[in-house]
Amino acid sequence: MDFDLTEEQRLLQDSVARLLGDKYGFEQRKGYMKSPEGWSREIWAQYAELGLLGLPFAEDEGGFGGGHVETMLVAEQLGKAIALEPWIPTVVIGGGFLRAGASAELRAELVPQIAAGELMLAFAQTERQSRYDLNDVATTAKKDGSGWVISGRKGMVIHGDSAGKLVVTARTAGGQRDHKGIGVFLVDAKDPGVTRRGYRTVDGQRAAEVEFANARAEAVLGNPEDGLPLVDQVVDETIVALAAEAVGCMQVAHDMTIDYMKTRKQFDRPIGSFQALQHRAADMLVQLEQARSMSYFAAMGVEERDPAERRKNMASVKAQIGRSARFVGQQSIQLHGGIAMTVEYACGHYFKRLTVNDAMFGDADYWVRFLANSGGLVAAA
Amino acid sequence: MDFDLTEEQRLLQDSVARLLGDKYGFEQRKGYMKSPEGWSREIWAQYAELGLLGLPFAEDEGGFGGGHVETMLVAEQLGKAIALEPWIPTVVIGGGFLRAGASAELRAELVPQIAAGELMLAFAQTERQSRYDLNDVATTAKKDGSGWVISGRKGMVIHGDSAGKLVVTARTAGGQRDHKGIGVFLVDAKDPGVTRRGYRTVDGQRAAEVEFANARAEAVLGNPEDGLPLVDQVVDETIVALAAEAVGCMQVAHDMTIDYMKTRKQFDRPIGSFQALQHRAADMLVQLEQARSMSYFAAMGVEERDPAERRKNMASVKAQIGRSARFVGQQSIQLHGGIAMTVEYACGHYFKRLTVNDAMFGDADYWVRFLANSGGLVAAA
Amino acid sequence: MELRFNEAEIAFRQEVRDFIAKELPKETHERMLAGKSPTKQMVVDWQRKLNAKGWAVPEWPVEWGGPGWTLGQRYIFREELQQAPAPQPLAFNTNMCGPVIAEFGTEEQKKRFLPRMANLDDWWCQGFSEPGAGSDLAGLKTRAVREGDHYVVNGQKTWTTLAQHADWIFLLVRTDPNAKKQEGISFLLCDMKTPGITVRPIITIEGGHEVNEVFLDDVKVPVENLVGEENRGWDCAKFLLGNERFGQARVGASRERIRRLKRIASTESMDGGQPLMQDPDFARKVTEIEVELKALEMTVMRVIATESKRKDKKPDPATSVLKIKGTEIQQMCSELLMKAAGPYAWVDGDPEAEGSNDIDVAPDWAFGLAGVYFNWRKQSIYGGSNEIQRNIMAKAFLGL
Amino acid sequence: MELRFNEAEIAFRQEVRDFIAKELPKETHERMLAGKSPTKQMVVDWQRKLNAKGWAVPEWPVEWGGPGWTLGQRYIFREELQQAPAPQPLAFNTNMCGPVIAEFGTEEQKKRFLPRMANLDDWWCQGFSEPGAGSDLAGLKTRAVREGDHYVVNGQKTWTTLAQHADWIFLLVRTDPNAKKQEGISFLLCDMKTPGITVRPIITIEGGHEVNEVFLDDVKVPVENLVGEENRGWDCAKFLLGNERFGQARVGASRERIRRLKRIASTESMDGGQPLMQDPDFARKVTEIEVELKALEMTVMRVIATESKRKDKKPDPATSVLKIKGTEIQQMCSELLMKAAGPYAWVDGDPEAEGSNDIDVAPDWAFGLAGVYFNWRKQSIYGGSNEIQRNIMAKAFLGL
Repeated sequence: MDFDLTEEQRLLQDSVARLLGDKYGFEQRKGYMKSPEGWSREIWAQYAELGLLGLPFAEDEGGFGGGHVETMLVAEQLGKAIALEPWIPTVVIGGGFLRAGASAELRAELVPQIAAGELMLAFAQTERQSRYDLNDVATTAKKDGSGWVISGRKGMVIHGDSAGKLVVTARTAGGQRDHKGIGVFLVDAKDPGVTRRGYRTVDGQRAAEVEFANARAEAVLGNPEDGLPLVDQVVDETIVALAAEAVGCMQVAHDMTIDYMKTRKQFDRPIGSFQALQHRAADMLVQLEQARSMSYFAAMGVEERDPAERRKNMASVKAQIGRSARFVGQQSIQLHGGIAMTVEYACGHYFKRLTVNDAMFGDADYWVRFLANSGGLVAAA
Repeated sequence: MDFDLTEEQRLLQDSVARLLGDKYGFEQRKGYMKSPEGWSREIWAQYAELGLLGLPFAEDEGGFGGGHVETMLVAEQLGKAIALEPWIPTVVIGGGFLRAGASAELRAELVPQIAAGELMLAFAQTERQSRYDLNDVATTAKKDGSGWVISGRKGMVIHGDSAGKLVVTARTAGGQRDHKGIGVFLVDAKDPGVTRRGYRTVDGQRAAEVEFANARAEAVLGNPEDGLPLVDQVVDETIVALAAEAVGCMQVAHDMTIDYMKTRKQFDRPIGSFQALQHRAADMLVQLEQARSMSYFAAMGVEERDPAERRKNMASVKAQIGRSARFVGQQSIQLHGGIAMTVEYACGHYFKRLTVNDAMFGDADYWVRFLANSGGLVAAA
Repeated sequence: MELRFNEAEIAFRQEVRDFIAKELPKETHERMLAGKSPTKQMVVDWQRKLNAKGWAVPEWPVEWGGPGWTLGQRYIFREELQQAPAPQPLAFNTNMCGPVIAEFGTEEQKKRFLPRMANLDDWWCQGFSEPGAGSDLAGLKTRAVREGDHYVVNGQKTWTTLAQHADWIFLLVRTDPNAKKQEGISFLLCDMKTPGITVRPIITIEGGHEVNEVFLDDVKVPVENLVGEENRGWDCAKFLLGNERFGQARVGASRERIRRLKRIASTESMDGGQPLMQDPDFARKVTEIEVELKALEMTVMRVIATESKRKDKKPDPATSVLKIKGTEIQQMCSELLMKAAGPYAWVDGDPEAEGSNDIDVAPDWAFGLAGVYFNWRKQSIYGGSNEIQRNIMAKAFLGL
Repeated sequence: MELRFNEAEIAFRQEVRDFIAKELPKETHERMLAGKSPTKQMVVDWQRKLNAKGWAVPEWPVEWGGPGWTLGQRYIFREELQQAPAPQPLAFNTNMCGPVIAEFGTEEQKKRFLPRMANLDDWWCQGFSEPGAGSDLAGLKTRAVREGDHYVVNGQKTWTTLAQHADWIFLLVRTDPNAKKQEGISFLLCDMKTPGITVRPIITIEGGHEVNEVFLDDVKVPVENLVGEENRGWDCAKFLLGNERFGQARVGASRERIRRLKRIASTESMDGGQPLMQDPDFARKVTEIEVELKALEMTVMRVIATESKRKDKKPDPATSVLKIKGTEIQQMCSELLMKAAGPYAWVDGDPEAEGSNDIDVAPDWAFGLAGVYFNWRKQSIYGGSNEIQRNIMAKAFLGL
């Protein structure tokens, strides 16, 4: 048990922190958000330079060879900056599918493009009716010669508007909510069968509605008749990144709140001198520390071999992170008072990201219920 | 809408308050608890004198003609003293069954005895497996000539050891958890088929385990084939008393806490000057006021004609009272610190009664779940 | 002790309900049913209808147009508007400034302002908070210096709700900088068209424009627009804030939202293909809110009953409960509505703006619900933050 | 960054587990499995077995019998004892007074006291709290006046856990009444058989006798029993309390209780004839505790990892988290156990006392569970109340 970083990990963390410190101040971020794509190509190129875009791929495939700890370290820094770029969809989710579901040939083709910042990916999974259930897939994939064509509508495809290729879940067999019969496909976003409408999400990210009308799949990722285990695995890996992002957000929201409490005066004293507010700040710290612990646990628990156990681990991570995010987010606003309610003040943006972060792939309530139905973490016997 | 008491109600309230103020100090209460029966016959006689024992019965039957508001007023005062006498089992529960389920002849016989303090009743309902489900009845009642004989075991019969007669639920037909086929019977406690073992409960009340071995029923209360609606009605009426008792307990626990905060010094100042503790005390007051409101609502909502709506009303009362009782009880201990952990200090005894009060006939969680399953209080349409 | 509304009150409730059903424009009703605020014009039109009926200013003395209702009737009236839902009479006019003028104003001020206020001929806004004076309102710094028959006002107000619509503003200003904090403050009425007033929008985190900064730069306010005595404005403010707190329970509004929430969660298909109300945790949360709301409703009744009989102006201990619980319930409603919408709550855009859901990502009922949740965090901050309410309870009622 | 135990640690855990399985007397194990405290004799017997094995005093220097374990090993050892469950080495001897003597004592004191402490030849108790000095421990008033080669001690200690078993007591006393609060305090060791000591039981609300008042009336303590310097006893106290807080997470103990809770709630038939774990609200509450416990476990690991590398004695910010969350989790476990028992939790009687469930009302597993819940409210009060922990966090770590 050792929470120290290796020299390499520290270098990675520091380099990301330095880049974001220089280039991702709150005002700079506003500029990126206002740009047509809603994020910064320039920063993306610098991510590429730092190796962040090839992070999880094997070195001999053009990647950086990073593991879950590295994902965690980067995601936490990105969370501190509430970064807007499609790093999680491209590198963590897309990268996860490529690593676990793509042929070596496909990876040889795509990984260098991703690592160089030329190709963005997005995960077209949510449907209007599906909410957080990964098995609820109405979009269809039909055999067409040696390949597959996809039809259906996907929504809330995070960064779906800038992605060059889309990872799409589609039903190859069975009923809408069957666990079997789901395939994962790679579709070129420029395919004539693909129509996209992009928009912004409340936390400043981009997303798209994507219609597939007999869009041709470029590749199958994993087993087209039984792809849900692959989806589960990648989502579990993504939870490592989401947890770390949330910890980064919470850390900054907490720090900003403490700083504000030291400077803001009411009744002729800093509001930080009021004990009731001090105790609230302490409770925020408790929640933050518990969340940080679970972010570490995420990086460890995702390596569990048994998929059912792994999922229970990640359910517990989502549960704690979500609970902590809600408390820290809400209280950071409350302790600031009105100022944090304005769009010009950074704190509210952390709160918004934390709110969406909790709900990504299911909120804390969803995962507590899942965990309860799965027998929990502690065996009765 | 008028929360003022009538002159008569004020007299009633004041007379109970005066009696308990004189005779039910914490030290006096200890004495009563140590007596063999665990409560005071002398006080019981004074209850009779004040009319408390005939409270809910019609005046022409020897009662006081009180309604639910009167029940509430008395129960709140008894709660303030954490009184030990079998008032709720005898007058509210037993009385409720007599009013709604007994023949005029039976009432003519029993009400004067109850009102005079000569007869105590107890409700033999809980069974080892039944927990809070009123329909879970394994005890049987079998026809025997023109009457019924009861066999089975009842537990946690509050004040079952001093009761002269027992109101017993027993199954006349159907399976153990069927809603139909439950009868309510009056059994003399001295019947040779009745064996009782008395003990004390954690909140200082008495209770008994009662075995029925072909015990003869003196009377049937209500419909022996379908007595559950009667049981539901009486339990709902009892919730009026339990809610008020809890409010009385909370009021005293809160007052004691505030007083203690004003006098106890740590770090050279009264602990009541610490803002974090002040806010906790304020939160206790919020909970107390919300509970008091629901105690009033209980007296109103129990008169709803539709039994399903009435039960939803009472479910909401139990839910709020239980939540408030938990918070006020726990925090009254916490704000006192160690002193309230000792058996010599009154506050802990209020906490204990509040804990049991919450769980009587189902705790807040039980009733929230019931209410949720029943569609809640607000119609969607 | 009579714990039910009497027959007259029940009849009154029906009368209000019938009036709303008959007179409330369909467009206004539908917009509000969908969870959006009414437009300025909708508010104005409706208030004029209420005024024609004699119902626009329930809190005012009869001689100035008040209907002479009991507190119970006032409560019923508000509750029915909230749960219809229908717009309420504009609070700045009818609950805040109007009662202050009626209580502290000169006869001339009453004649000049009250009828136009009641008919919403003038839209008023509130100039209280300042960047440095939030919870500590009495710490305000905006200065008013008397020069002849004018006060010259300089300073900055903030969180000024709907100042963009306003014709007039009522201001707390410091007229004696040497007096103790709460002394030396005065209450002024100021035409928003006066030179030197600049209104700058504050965009809140969900993207909406509801509040503003108001800059006052050598703004000349005629001395006749002073309400009450110079340096005694804090009395007006306390009187006004007392009225405000009373209305913060908003039981009817929460009931309307719970109804909407349950409608959505009972019909929309959710996780596992079931309606969300089948999810035991969600159903539990909704139920807990319903219970708290029922308790709050009874607490409001108690406050009304107590206040009706009280001679002094001292508020009931329960009024702070109304603010704390009322806002907690409303915030929880907004959170549960957001949760019901799932990912579709995340589409960015001011739900109040026209055409904002044109992208057609989310169903209309879900659009903007995260924004509403964000926006409603303000409820535990403004109107005397919930922490300030706890201070009040601890000090004023518990004597700590 | 290596987020797992290494192979040596895993092997060590197995070694501890095997030792417990082989050596822990069946009677002791069964009593603890049923949720009861081990008797004095059980604690003594077990500690002597541990001592024979060299495991009785994990926190002590090797030269005084410590096994030389890493912090990780110490954690594993405690966790295995807690979750077995098995008695822990008596905290007063091994975690509190022993380390203080080892750190601050004279060579003679070490020789005289430590071996007997390790073997539990003497049972120690803690004389810190006083009626007027709870959260504000430094406000203690018990006086020690030096007279020749003795201190004469007068005063009263309270909340003295298991003083009824004790042979010795370690005391904080005021030796300089004129010094500032935290100065002028000394740390004394005192034989409980010394004339002038009276132990009076404090019965706690559930009826148990675990704590006591200790009256000190002209009690003569030889000067050689002063630990450290006169008037520098606060250093000893701080050192000791730092050690105490570290152990308050009690992850293994909570895990054992959750296991018991789930066993009960999965097998006992409850409302609706189903096991309680089928009740969605109950299952949710249990699950939430499991999640918090997992997070706490990781937080403990982090603290251990940080502390292992730190040179200074300053505690990690996370140590207050351990106290707050650790006690919250334990209290919630006790509440859920009580809830699981339903009405059968209400039978009065000290569950620790022999024959207390003879009435046979409740099943054995349920008897006394309300009492345990009541008793465990103390956890957020003692050892530095959770409010004091928040003060520490706000001041020491957040700089507020």
